[in-house]
Amino acid sequence: MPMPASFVPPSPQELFRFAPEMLMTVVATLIMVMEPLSAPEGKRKFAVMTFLALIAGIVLTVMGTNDPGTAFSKMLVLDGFAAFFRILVMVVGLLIVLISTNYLKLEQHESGEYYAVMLFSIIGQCLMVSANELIMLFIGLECSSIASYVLAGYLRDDKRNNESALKYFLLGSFATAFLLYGVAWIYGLTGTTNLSAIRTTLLDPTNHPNLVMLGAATALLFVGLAFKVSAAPFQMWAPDVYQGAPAPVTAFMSVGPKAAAFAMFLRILMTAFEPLKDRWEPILWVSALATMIIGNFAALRQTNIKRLLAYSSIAHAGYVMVALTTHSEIGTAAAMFYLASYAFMNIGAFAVVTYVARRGEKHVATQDLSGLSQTQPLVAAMLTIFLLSLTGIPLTAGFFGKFYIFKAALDANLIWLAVLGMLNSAVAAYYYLRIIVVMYMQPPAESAEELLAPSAGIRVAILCTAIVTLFLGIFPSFVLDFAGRSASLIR
Amino acid sequence: MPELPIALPAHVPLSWYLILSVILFVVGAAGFLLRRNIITVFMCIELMLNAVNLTFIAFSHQLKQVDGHIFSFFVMVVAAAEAAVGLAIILTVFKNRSTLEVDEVSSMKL
Amino acid sequence: MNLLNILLIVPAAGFLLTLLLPKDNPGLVRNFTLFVSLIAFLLSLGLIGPVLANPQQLSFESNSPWIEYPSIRYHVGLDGLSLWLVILSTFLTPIVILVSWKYIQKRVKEYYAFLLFLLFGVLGVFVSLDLFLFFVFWEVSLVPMYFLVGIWGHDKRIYAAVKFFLYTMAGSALMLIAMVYLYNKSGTFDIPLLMDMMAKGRLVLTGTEGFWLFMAFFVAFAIKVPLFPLHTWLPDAHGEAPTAGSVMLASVLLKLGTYGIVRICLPLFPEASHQNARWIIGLAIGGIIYGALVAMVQPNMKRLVAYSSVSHLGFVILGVFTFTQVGLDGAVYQMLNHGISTGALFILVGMLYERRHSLEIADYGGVGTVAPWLSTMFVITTLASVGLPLLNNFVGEFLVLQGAAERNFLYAVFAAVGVILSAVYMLWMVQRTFYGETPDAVKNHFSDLSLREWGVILPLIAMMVWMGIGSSSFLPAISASDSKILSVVQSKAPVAGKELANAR
Amino acid sequence: MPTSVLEAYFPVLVQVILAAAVAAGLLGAGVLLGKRVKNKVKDTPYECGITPTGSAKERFSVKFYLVGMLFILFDIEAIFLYPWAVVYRDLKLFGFFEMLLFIGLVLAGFFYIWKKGVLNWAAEESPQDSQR
Amino acid sequence: MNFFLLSLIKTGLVAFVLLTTLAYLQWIERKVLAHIQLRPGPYRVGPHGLLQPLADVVKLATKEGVIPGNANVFFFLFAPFLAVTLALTSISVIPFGPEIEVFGVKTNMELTGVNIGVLFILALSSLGVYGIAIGGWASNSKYSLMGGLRSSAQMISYELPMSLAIAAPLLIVNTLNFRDMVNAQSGYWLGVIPKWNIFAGPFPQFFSFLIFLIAAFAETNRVPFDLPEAESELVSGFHTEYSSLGFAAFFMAEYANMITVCSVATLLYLGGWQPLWPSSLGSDFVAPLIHFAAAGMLFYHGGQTVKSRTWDRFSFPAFGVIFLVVGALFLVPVLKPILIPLFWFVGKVGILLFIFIWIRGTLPRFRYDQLMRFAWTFLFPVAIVNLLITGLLVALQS
Repeated sequence: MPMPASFVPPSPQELFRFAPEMLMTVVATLIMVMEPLSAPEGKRKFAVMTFLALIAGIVLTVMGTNDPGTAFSKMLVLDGFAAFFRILVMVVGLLIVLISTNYLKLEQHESGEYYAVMLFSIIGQCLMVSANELIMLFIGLECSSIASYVLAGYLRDDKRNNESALKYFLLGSFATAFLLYGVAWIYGLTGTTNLSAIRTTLLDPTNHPNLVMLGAATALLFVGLAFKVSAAPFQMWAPDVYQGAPAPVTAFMSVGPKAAAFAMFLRILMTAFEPLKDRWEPILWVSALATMIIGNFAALRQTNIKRLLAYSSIAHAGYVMVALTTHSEIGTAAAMFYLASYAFMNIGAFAVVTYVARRGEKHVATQDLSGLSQTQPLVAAMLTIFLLSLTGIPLTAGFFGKFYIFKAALDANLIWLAVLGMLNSAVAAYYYLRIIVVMYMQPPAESAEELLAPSAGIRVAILCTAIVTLFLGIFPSFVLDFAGRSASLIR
Repeated sequence: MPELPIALPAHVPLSWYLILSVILFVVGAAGFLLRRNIITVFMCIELMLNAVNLTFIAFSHQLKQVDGHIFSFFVMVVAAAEAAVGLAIILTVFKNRSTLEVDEVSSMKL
Repeated sequence: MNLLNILLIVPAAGFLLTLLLPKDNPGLVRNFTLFVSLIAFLLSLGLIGPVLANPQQLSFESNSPWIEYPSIRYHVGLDGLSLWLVILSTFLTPIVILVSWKYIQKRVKEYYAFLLFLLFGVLGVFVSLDLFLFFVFWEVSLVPMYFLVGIWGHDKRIYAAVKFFLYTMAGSALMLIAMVYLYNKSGTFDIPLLMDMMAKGRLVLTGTEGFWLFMAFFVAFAIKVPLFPLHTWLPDAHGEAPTAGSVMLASVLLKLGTYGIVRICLPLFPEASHQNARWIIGLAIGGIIYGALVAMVQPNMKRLVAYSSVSHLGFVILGVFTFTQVGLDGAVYQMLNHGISTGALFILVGMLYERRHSLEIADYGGVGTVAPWLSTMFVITTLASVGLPLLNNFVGEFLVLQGAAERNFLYAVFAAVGVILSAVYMLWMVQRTFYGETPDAVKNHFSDLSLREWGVILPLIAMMVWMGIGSSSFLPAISASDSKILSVVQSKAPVAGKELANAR
Repeated sequence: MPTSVLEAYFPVLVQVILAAAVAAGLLGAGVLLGKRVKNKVKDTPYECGITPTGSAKERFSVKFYLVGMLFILFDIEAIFLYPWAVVYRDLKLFGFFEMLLFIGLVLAGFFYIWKKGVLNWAAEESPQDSQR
Repeated sequence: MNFFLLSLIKTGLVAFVLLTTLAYLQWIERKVLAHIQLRPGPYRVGPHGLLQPLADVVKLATKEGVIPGNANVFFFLFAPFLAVTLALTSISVIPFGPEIEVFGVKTNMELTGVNIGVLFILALSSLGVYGIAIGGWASNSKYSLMGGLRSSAQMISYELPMSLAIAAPLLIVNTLNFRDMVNAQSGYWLGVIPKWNIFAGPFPQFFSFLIFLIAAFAETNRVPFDLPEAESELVSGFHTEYSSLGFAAFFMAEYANMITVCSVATLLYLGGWQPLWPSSLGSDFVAPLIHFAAAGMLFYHGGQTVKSRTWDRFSFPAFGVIFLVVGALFLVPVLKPILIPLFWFVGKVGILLFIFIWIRGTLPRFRYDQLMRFAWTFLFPVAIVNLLITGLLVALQS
């Protein structure tokens, strides 16, 4: 069996392309090492460290965009696409840190592990989005997932947390197994795990992979990926998991890992499986539609905000699936834009939920928001912006997100999918509106009295996300141009 | 020199491994869906991962590459990490609820 | 930076500034917003001259890129068609601010802020020349209205608000798809450019495409109009909204739909308009009669006025789809008329409500004896609404009927039935409310018009009269603009027999 | 030398069978040769003559679980060293630094659990002991 | 010769030798312990108690194998079965000497030379935990359960420093095959110091060897790490409920494991069958000389025996003759290439086994928390440091 013949140590250039991950790993490890040595009241510094690490990571990523290319014998590919998603997940991390600090303090669970594990998850996501190899992709995915399992059950004495973590873990691992099995078969059929090489093999006319096998492998892969992005028919884990996890973690899970999983999905579709795109399309089509419908209609009946947002998150995954179905660069750019805008509006919404839920997350029913516009008008206004954005009202980021996706769908001649998708978003308006109704049109709940002003972190997070949501709603080009330029992947 | 009547084939055909892996995987998946004890469910996942490993190794051997070996290595590592996290989660669940039945760990419904 | 842009900025800036005002000083908020709206009104008056000088062309046009991909431009401009609607909006805003002066006591700041925001939205819709921009403003105008109904409305306000929102959302979802489809086909969202491309044959839609695109736009607009049978949100929204909300809703927001039909549906899809004209007219007439009949049995004044709107807007649609110059002129004119007279009706009903705190007709009676001036104003408005000659509605309805008759005499006959019915329910309501015995509750609580209320109602009455006798001040500009649209439509009029073939 | 994988493992198979036979024989002989007398007292678990109370399969200290988990993690990491060790001379110093990094991370984790008191079996009751 | 036939023959041979060794290892242990404690040890059954193992087997076999009530019968029986099977299987990859020629047939002195011998041994020793854990659990006894748990925890804890310790010599020899490993340790520094891993290489693996040895004690549940069967605390640990041959099976597995780890230690660190100094300097004569010396001692003692041990007058000289003959065999040219390496191998393993017994006779038992802390907070870091130093020096060297 041939051994890897010659080991070429990575060049400084390659190392630099990997710099954000390395930096974050160092910081995360440092946090882990410092954690047991620090006094219980000195945990705040870990949040600061995480924050700085993420900022440095973003700076390094931005610097790295000048020099796109592959690294570590083509295991990683750092193109605009990767940079986009890396920045996205790191920004998500920043916002989540802002939301989390006060939450953890209230729950008396402040510790360095939380931040370290979150950093690890983000590192995993960075790997996922820049992986050019199924192995690398798998490692990134698991790094992100395993850390997320831990985060989901972070408050280990909380029954809901336990349950959430358990379900997330079991179903996530189940999905991983499917994904891996698909990867194994792909590897067997094409003889490689490199995405570009798989594409070359599939394009090679002299090569006749067994189509039945290939179909089976693709289906397995799809099952795994669909699980990870909570697309129908593999979305059932999301509501329970999102409902049970601590609110900031839910915010994190619903955007970070999801965006990364979509990035991975996109990259696989657009590079390795590009030659098979016609085979993918019907599956994606049906899945996209089902995801939207299930998400939206199930959300209609929810009374728990976290669960409602979980279903809404499924529905939004459906919209992104529409973009995936188009299988075009425009669709890719649209999906990228959508994921970015979704990240901001959803984190914003969850930041408000975190704030309103208060200690022990006792107030997570939609009814608990009643009269928020009177007790905390600014927070209510911000939440309104987020919800309108989730609904897809113009001048918010969510609108352009949907707009670009459905435009891409029409470009790809998926007229019915676009029409049904748009009608779905009208359905979605109903449940988002209900929250607005509760906030603005109902008298304050009794418990609203004791609602203190939001902490600085939450305030900053809400404001930032609201500003970005509006900014992207008025000047979408800012992100879209970048997404459009990055949508062409290095194959 | 006396020859024994048994003769081993030069190598086991690839398809045997693959069929075995499919069986393992299906058993694992079925167990995951049908069994109700968390530990059993968890072990079913491990079984599925082992089916994956088997597939990788078999293909890797067939293709005369090391990629599959490396992959299965990582799968093992990840499975270990998953096992550690998973067992920790199961422990906390057990601590809080004193049950290991999947169906009983379900307080969040519509 | 021309006058039109400034006009758009004023309410938007006013909205933001209002939000910054202190919460506990409602007086300041009221005065400030009134001031802003008056400025907007005065500015809008400045638009009249240049547009009237050249009503066929676009005035105050500005066209600059907004988003590069897909090419979306900030393209706004005015012609005779939109001019009066813009002025209608700016004219009514200070009035509804005044109307709300006493009535709105809770969450004052937000209320007035939303009113300015609403003004911003509707102005945007009327002046947009880019489909996308049009859509953005269309949706933007939805949000403040939703809050106006939902927060300050009557008992069933939440239901009404959500219903209103969802209906419009569903329609606009389709509209967006159609816009994007059109963009993919042509590469632009620009309405004049699209018309130009069609005229030059650079953009050709097949029959099916034309039909579906037309339908998508038309349904979105028809919901907003609302065209029978898509009108069910309207009585709820009107009935539950606060006075100012009802006024803005009836007078301005409904016009967004009809304006959209005239501005987008007709010129962009002339063939499809022709193909579908028949059943649309049928629905319009159905709406006229249905609205009238239902209005007749309404015990609630606001709902009665709301149903009368359904009826009146049926006239507008009817006029538009006659595809005759008079019919179209009349329809556009009727939009303005309806804005003035129905707005006034709602205001007056609101005044009654402020005094008696009831909208049930049965709770009133003999108001004429306790509040003669109020009653007088009410009667004048009612007469205008009914279409009495010398008052505004008469002109519009007459022109529409004339157009309808040109097209098919039967249309005119049925529509005329609607006019008669409107007289019946309106006058019957007046009779039950203002005449007869005065219940004690009415007697003790009623005061006549205050100075503020005079300030509110007089301009409206003045406009009714002016538009009734001085229609020549308005009509030339309208007809100059819509003749352009009409020529496009008529150029694609099907030759007899071809209609069937095209439909396939 | 064995020429194929199967040949290499055939003796192992033979040895396994032999070993199993020995084990089975051993146990089987015990069953065959020993006489059997059953009675209730004999069947009770041996607890130095005191009547057993409660089930024997009750929950035990979480430390054992912890050790199990730690073992899984660290042993896998140890196993990683073997392929590395086999090709070590080809990798030269690069291999050393790569592994230094790897081991450094492992040690960070090790340090963490150490300081968290996971390894301190005596401190189950008194957490302050870990400060020693 | 047919490969399969050869394999069967070798397997049979090895199994016979192994089982005999196992039986007598116990006798030796009892004897050595006894002498350490200044008592004679087994004496009655046969000369110097030489037939004691046989008697033990007969005794155990005829005892009743009690299966406690509520025990899980299948697992209760499966546990000792598993333990013995695994323990006996390990020997299959261990080479005892170089390639030899017997009756014109060339073969290796081993059952099979798999290329991953080290991993194979490690895997089997990991599996060994199952026998103990299952046994403890299936007994349905608190002592058993605690013993099983402790034992499992201890075994897996020490497995870690053990595998890390093993990695260090692997860095030097770069192979997982035992035979290649021994071959890599041939040769001498400066003509006299053997290039065994414990002495030589860029970094002598002395610490690694010590760690391995300590871990091996724990792995085999030997004193001072015999906590699982700490009589004073847990009666008899995981096999409290085992009697008769079930008990014997666990016992046997323990001794088989001892032999295996000692063999592995020999192969990894002590150069396998490589002699202590070059044969050019006469190392080949060590074996016969030792045997002759032993024979001489026996003859001498046979003449000196006190009255009460009259039997020894016959037995000592008889054993002396045996030793004499065996020593002479080393000088036969045909047998020399077979027996000399075997002598060195067995000698090294024997010394290690003696150390095992010696320590049992010398050291007290650890407390459980000390034991665990020792593994995790001392052995593990030391093993890693040793590994890193070795790695650095090897890398600098090549």
